[in-house]
Amino acid sequence: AAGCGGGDKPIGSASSSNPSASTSSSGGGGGAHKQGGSVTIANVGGQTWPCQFNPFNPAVNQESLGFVYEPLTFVNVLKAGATTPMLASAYTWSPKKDSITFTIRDGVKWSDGQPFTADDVVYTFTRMKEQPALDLYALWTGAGLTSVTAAGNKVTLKFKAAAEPYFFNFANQVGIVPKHIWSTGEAASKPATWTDPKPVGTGPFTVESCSSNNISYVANSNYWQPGKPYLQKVQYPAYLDNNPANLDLASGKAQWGGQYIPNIDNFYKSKSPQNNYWFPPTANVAIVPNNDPSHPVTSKLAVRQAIAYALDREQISKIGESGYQPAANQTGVVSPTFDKYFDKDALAAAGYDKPNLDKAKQLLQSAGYSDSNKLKLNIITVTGYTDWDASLAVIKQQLAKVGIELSVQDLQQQSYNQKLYTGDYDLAYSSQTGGPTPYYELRQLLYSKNSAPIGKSASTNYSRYNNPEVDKLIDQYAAADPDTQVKLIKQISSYMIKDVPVIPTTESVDWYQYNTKDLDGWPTQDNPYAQPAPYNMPDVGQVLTNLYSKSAQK
Amino acid sequence: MPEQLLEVRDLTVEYDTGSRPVVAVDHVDLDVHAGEFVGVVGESGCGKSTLLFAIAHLLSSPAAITGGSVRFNGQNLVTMNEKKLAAMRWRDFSVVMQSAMNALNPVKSIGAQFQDTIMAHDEVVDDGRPAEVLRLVGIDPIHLRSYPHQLSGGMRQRAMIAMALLFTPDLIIMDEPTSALDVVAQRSLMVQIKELQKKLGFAVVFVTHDMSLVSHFSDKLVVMYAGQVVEFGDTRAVFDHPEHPYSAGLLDAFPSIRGPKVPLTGIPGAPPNLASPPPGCRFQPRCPKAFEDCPKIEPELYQVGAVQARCLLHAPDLIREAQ
Amino acid sequence: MRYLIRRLGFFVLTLWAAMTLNFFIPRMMPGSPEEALRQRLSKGGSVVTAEQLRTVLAEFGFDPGKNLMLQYLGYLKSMVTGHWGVSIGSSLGVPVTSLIGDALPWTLGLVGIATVLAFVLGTLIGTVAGWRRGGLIDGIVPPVFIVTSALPYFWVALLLISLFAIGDNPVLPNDFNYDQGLTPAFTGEFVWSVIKHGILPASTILVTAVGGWILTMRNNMVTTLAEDYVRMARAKGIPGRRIMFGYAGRNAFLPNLSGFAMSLGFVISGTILVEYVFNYPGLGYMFYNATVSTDYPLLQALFLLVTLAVLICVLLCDFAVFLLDPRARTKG
Amino acid sequence: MSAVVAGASAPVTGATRRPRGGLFRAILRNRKAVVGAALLLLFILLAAFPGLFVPGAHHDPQAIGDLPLQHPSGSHWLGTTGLGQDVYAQLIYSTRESLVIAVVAGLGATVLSVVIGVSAAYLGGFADDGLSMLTDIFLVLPTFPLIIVLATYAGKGNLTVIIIVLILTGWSYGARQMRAQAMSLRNRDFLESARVRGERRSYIIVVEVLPTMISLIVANFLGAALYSVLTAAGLQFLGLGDPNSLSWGTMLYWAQNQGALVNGLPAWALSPGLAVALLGVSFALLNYAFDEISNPALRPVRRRRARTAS
Amino acid sequence: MTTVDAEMAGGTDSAAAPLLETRNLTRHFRVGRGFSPQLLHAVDAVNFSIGRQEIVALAGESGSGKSTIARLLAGVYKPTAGEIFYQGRAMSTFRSRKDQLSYRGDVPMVFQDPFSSLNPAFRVSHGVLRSLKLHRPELDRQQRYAEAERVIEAVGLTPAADIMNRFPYELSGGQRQRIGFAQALAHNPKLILADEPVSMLDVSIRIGLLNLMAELRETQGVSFLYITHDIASARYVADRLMIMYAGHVVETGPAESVLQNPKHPYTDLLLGAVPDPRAPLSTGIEGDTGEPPKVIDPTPGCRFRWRCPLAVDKCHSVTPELRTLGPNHQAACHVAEPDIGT
Ligand SMILES: Nc1ncnc2c1ncn2[C@@H]1O[C@H](COP(=O)(O)OP(=O)(O)OP(=O)(O)O)[C@@H](O)[C@H]1O
Ligand SMILES: Nc1ncnc2c1ncn2[C@@H]1O[C@H](COP(=O)(O)OP(=O)(O)OP(=O)(O)O)[C@@H](O)[C@H]1O
Ligand SMILES: [Mg+2]
Ligand SMILES: [Mg+2]
Repeated sequence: AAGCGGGDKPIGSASSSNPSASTSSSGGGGGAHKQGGSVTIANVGGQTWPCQFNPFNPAVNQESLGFVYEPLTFVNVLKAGATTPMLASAYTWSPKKDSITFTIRDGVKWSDGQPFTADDVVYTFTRMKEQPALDLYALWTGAGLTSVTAAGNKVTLKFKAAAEPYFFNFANQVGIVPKHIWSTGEAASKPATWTDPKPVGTGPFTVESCSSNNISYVANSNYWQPGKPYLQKVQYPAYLDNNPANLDLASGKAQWGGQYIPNIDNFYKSKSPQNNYWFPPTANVAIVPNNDPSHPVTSKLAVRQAIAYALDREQISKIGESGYQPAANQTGVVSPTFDKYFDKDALAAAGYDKPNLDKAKQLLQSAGYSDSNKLKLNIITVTGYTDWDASLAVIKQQLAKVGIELSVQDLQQQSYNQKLYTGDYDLAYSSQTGGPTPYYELRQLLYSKNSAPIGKSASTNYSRYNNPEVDKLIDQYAAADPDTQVKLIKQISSYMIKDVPVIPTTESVDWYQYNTKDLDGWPTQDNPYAQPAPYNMPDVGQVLTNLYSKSAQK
Repeated sequence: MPEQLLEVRDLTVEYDTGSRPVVAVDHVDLDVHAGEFVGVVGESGCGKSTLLFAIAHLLSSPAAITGGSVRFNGQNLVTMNEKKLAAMRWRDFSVVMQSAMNALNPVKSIGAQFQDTIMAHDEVVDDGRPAEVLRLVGIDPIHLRSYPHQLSGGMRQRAMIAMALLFTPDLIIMDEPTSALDVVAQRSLMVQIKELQKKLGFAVVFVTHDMSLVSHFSDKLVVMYAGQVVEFGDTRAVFDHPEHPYSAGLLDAFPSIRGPKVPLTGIPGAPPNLASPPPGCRFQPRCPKAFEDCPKIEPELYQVGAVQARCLLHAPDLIREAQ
Repeated sequence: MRYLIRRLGFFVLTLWAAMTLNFFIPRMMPGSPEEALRQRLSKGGSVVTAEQLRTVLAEFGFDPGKNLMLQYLGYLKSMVTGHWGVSIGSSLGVPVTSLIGDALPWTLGLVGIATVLAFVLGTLIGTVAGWRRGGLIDGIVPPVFIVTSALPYFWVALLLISLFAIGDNPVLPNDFNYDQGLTPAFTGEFVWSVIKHGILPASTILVTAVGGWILTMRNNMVTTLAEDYVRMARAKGIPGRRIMFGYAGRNAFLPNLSGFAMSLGFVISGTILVEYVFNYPGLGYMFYNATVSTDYPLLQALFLLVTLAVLICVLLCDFAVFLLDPRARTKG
Repeated sequence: MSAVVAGASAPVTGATRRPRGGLFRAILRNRKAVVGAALLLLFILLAAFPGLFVPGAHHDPQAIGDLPLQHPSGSHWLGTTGLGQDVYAQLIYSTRESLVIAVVAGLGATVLSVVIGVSAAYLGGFADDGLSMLTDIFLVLPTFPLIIVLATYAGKGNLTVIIIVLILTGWSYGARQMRAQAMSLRNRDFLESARVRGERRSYIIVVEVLPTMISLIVANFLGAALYSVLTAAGLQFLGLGDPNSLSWGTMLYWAQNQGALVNGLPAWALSPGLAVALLGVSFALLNYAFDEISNPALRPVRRRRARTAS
Repeated sequence: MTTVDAEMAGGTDSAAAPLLETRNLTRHFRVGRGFSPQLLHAVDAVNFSIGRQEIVALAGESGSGKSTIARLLAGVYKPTAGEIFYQGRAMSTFRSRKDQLSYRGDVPMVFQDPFSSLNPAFRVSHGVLRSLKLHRPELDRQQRYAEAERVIEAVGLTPAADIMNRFPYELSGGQRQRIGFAQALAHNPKLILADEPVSMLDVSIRIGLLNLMAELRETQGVSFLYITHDIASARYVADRLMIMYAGHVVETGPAESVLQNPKHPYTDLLLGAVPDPRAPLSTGIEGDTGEPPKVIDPTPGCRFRWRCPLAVDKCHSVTPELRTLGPNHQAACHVAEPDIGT
């Protein structure tokens, strides 16, 4: 696996003041491009556009964050959290990492021409305190934010405790909104429900028109990055279903896709040499066993181990996911994206690097199962996730070989969630959202505070794994220095091997297709400057400022 | 001799039943002169209604005329096209159906049904004509605005007859117009028809299976059996001297309210299945006078005095050993 | 008159009962709006807790903690007053009225026209087939349409797509209501685009729905033609066409009309699949979406709308029969 | 329906019409009925013995193969799925579930229609009003959304749930017809006659009334079965069934989700739908044929010229 | 119920009582719905009796209540008022299944409409066989079949074995009517309520059935209530004739006496309307419209008064009662003269 690691700076290191510096190698031509051209995005939203752009509305912020609203700092998940300054040209952590000071960029203007100031930043964060509904990432409640203050062009966020893990949220995922708009009218009185139909932001684009079928963005002429964006228009049609979106991508009608396309080489790639795809992995798809003692079978270590040993993850990847999602490994560290944290040797030492059916059978025997007393297990999954269904069909076959009878229960999203969250299952097929380092996913999976008693809704630790030692390691991470952080993650992942709390099967990827006929500057495996799928926010903004039209260069 | 109005020759009608066709009217001949009242009797299912519909060319599948002609005022109705027929219908001959309940369109008022007819013929008729004919049959013209279901059975029958009189046709074909009525009502309706006929001079072909009913009203009588005409002649003549054993049987079978009370006997057996009639004479299996030739030879209509009868007993060229 | 009052009473009572069901059934579904929303979000890379979402939803007017009976009363009130609230599903915060307002014209335009067209066409063809019983049309039409009436909606849709919309030179578009590049306006280009996009879905509905009407109408027609009054009309010399439509057709049509109203619920249901396959942004698709995202306000409004539409249609058809059939008028 | 077949060998007697033989003969003589019955028989055979129709290599239709998304070929008559499963084998093995849904749901809905419809007619008064209203409500409720809700509520789209849902949503139309018919029977003289004869009320309802409605009941069953086939397929196509089960709707769901059509595999995308359609057609044909048999007026006729050579 | 009735119900000498007797038998129907219910007086205060081995013919205008009387006697309708006595016992006291069953066995009914009185789902033998099973439990299956065949043959349906196995739709109206008749014959009845049992028969077959009725009376002592429009046939078989008009019995007496010497103007009208090929046309009724009177919420007075040529003032205010005007001959008319010499 190439293209990762290298000279990228992890979170916390001093940052460059030139936003385009880290991407200067991108886009082939290097440096500036002429403006012109447009891109059409094909990404199934499964709904028609409501034409709302409120960045605090979790249902619609995908259409505004990155396009219109920008964060303080961009954090690149694909480069282990490398940062790119955006509205903050720099930031510094206090030594104890419980306070951070952003330097607000000069010369930025809102798309309505008003100047952007530190006041806007403070306003944005303060509103989140006053209106809890705006505080999507629970910064004031969960992360321990205590104050936001401005001094000149500096804005300081103070926390109760070390808060580095939340940097990704508050610096990267919160879009800054203009105080002069948001402090009047409905935006002020009901900021959470305000529709924000004509959003004013600092981002590269503004909304030109919106209908239920299509959002059309135009370049923001006031954009603070000189010469950018190169593209003058973005079309974002509302696709309701995969097939039409896929067809449009294959035909080149849409150039930027975030789609799962079955048989993609044949259906998409072969249609044109300019059709490309890249699926960078960011998190795990896993069999989540219920570790709670109330589930006597799956809380048995030997059973979990047997499953882990029995799986041929390469096959699952190849057949179930058509090879698009790479095989995962039992450490829970996504490779190659986070290879830096990946302890390959530990994996091999435990024998999890390849399937081991004998070991699996032996474990099952030790747990008291045999041909006459077969281990029968139920796994829940979500109706409509056909690749999961396919993977499970493969897994079912694999487990059958060691004498485990797996029956797959496809549930409607709602029922699935309910069962998963409340722990009403034996096995669940599930995936989590990653973060800029494996820490984020591992914390979600293993931290006992993210769990809940059976019957209560757990936030992310659905397996109900509870190990004080792991909790301690996770707690240490926030205040640790980068090298220690790497060590901590390796330590945490060793428990994945030891306790097998969850059993990763494949790595979930960003579905990403791009067409280079007229457009270039795409994120690629060699230049992973942002998560490439258009549904990633605010990464979409990074891509949009790097894309340029080849025909416009002539 | 009054002029010949209707001349039916060799008329044959078949019902297509999928397997063997049912010959419901079998080579029937019939003559009607202007102003004449011809009664057609015969037991149920012998093809009376079918004959009427064939004459008026109103059959629809699965029935079809498979032979013969119907000459009305010299024109053959069988080969005439729908358009010409439509023009003649009702103006030259009209039909009163078996049950008035079903023959009147339930969703149109009586008046509207009159108007329909008038419009279909772009005949210049008086606006008052519907009211006039209704009055003729003894119905208050306010019923022009009524719907069929608002009238009693007798009134509906009368309304039908009024409708048939609309253009004063030459011939009115009536299919058991009184079968739904009780005797008193039936009687008064018959008397009315007879009076109108006298007044307006149209001819009537009147179907019933009630022998006694026609006895008082009809001039000529046609007795049908199993799709065939078995006896034809002046009503009085037939009643006085039935020449066909079936007619005789019929006349013997009903009691009278006057005169001496005599024990009566019916005709044993049941009418034949028209899809596979018995060989030879169709009445032969039930006939008290049958002899050995009867199952062998199909009788024709033979002239016997004033009447015609389809019985081998009257066949001129047959040596009748039976006698 | 009493008949009409009875009908109206029935209307109100049924509507109320259906509305009550409409309220409770969605609430018996597992999951909740906040979980639905949370699921959607994970794709975009944010981790938002369920509690946080509850706060957000409360802001949008959905309070799951409220007593169910109070919710019900509030619901009845809001349904009657037309304050249908805002979506709490995938279109979080959008007023339900505007969501429906956007989708309704398309559904009415496509599904409505296609359904009515199917009914009218079917009735006409059925009339002719029944009239010319045993003729060429009657020989071909019923068997063919027995087959088409048994075809699954979505399969016909797929077939049409594979015939006309897939391949190197698709003849017709297979999705959406108009080209995404266009802005709705009354221009030739836009109208043409709308028509082009409507052809396949409309044909789907037409092909599958018309058969049933043809067959029932034909059978009604045949039965009616056997009635004496039709023969009577012929005897009166009334021209064939007038008998066909004015006598037989009209009377055969009456039961069909009631049947149309009664089956409207089924028709609307079927169109969900059509809209789903063709990505047609109408009410059907919205219904599906609202269901999977537990969007109570939207679901309730849609349920109400459909129930009301069917009920009103039944009522109208009843009145039509009432007007057309004097027997019905005196019956009650 | 196997009785239909048994009747095929019954001797066709002449003049005297033996009613049972008559019904079979009527079915045999009706081309629609013959085609419908033959189709249904074929499906019954497929459902009962799928193994007979599938080459040995594909006896596990769910077996994952190495060659996904193959075009039809000698070894895979209808190609393979995205998981390399044999489409033809899946198609054949799916018959059972689809047929079971059709028959069981059809029967269930019919029973419910009869019970509710006939009780409404017989009980009269308030019971009638209540039951009629219930029927109307179910008739008026938008079916498909209701099904989606119910299927979602039931949690998992397994067979039982789908069948229950289909029964719940499919009975109302029939119940209305049943009620109307039972109402019209209520004052028929033959029921009075049975009472005058001295029969008990229960006997009259069960033995005298229900058999007279048999043609409506059969027609209803066929209609309900058709509805069930189509609706179940629609549900499964939307993913509301159990994607791991073998049924035509599920096959379509997979085909749709794995882009069978857009990948140029129409055999995979269309054949299950065709199977649904054919099963539906067989029910529809039988239904219309049944109409024709019970109402001779509807039978097709030949048009004859007014004058044929005689 | 009056005390007298109670005594009667308690059981008088059943041999002395007529086979069947009605007292003040009345049946009203509610017509019109909702807030304006109206009463249709189908049968009003009718008294008559049927003796053993007697054939009583009941004739009258369509809608005059003939079928209603038959249905009342058969227990299809419950009387609005009045009582029916069977062999001296009041019918309302037949509560037990045994009583009910024995009455039903003794008094079967032939329904007027043969098209609706046979269950289309069963072979035509169904009714006959069920009757036998219910009322002659001593027979085994084979005997029942034999017996059924016998009665079906008795009504002139041959070959019985074939006819029995047909379905109603395979029979003509006349054949069905005879099946209905056969059903009534099946179980040795005492009184057959025959509601127009021959209306759809051809004259030739009709006479056969009439002869059968006469024979049954002679050989098995069966009584009949013979409802008909066909006065001539009534004369042919009946001992006694009853004429109904608008829910009232207007005349009753020995058949011959009523026919030869009608007392009531309606009887007169009726007889005059009967077509008879052997008699000349009678006159005098041409002006009659033949419309039946309305019996919905009637006012007192003779119900024939509007059509009556002899009506006097009294007819408009007083409902006439049956008066004896000749031997066994009664009529309900204010104007009618008694027989001279009585
Ligand atoms: N649609 C049909 N298919 C086959 N046979 C038929 C059909 N309609 C009538 N028939 C047969 O044609 C014959 C004549 O019937 P038609 O109606 O003319 O008799 P009818 O003399 O008018 O009897 P009725 O006195 O009962 O009215 C009958 O034997 C009948 O069975
Ligand atoms: N169930 C009923 N409900 C309401 N009215 C009825 C009912 N049965 C009979 N009638 C009415 O009672 C009156 C007498 O009817 P009934 O049937 O006894 O007459 P009928 O003398 O038998 O006539 P027909 O000679 O036509 O058979 C009629 O006006 C009829 O409409
Ligand atoms: Mg006739
Ligand atoms: Mg009667």
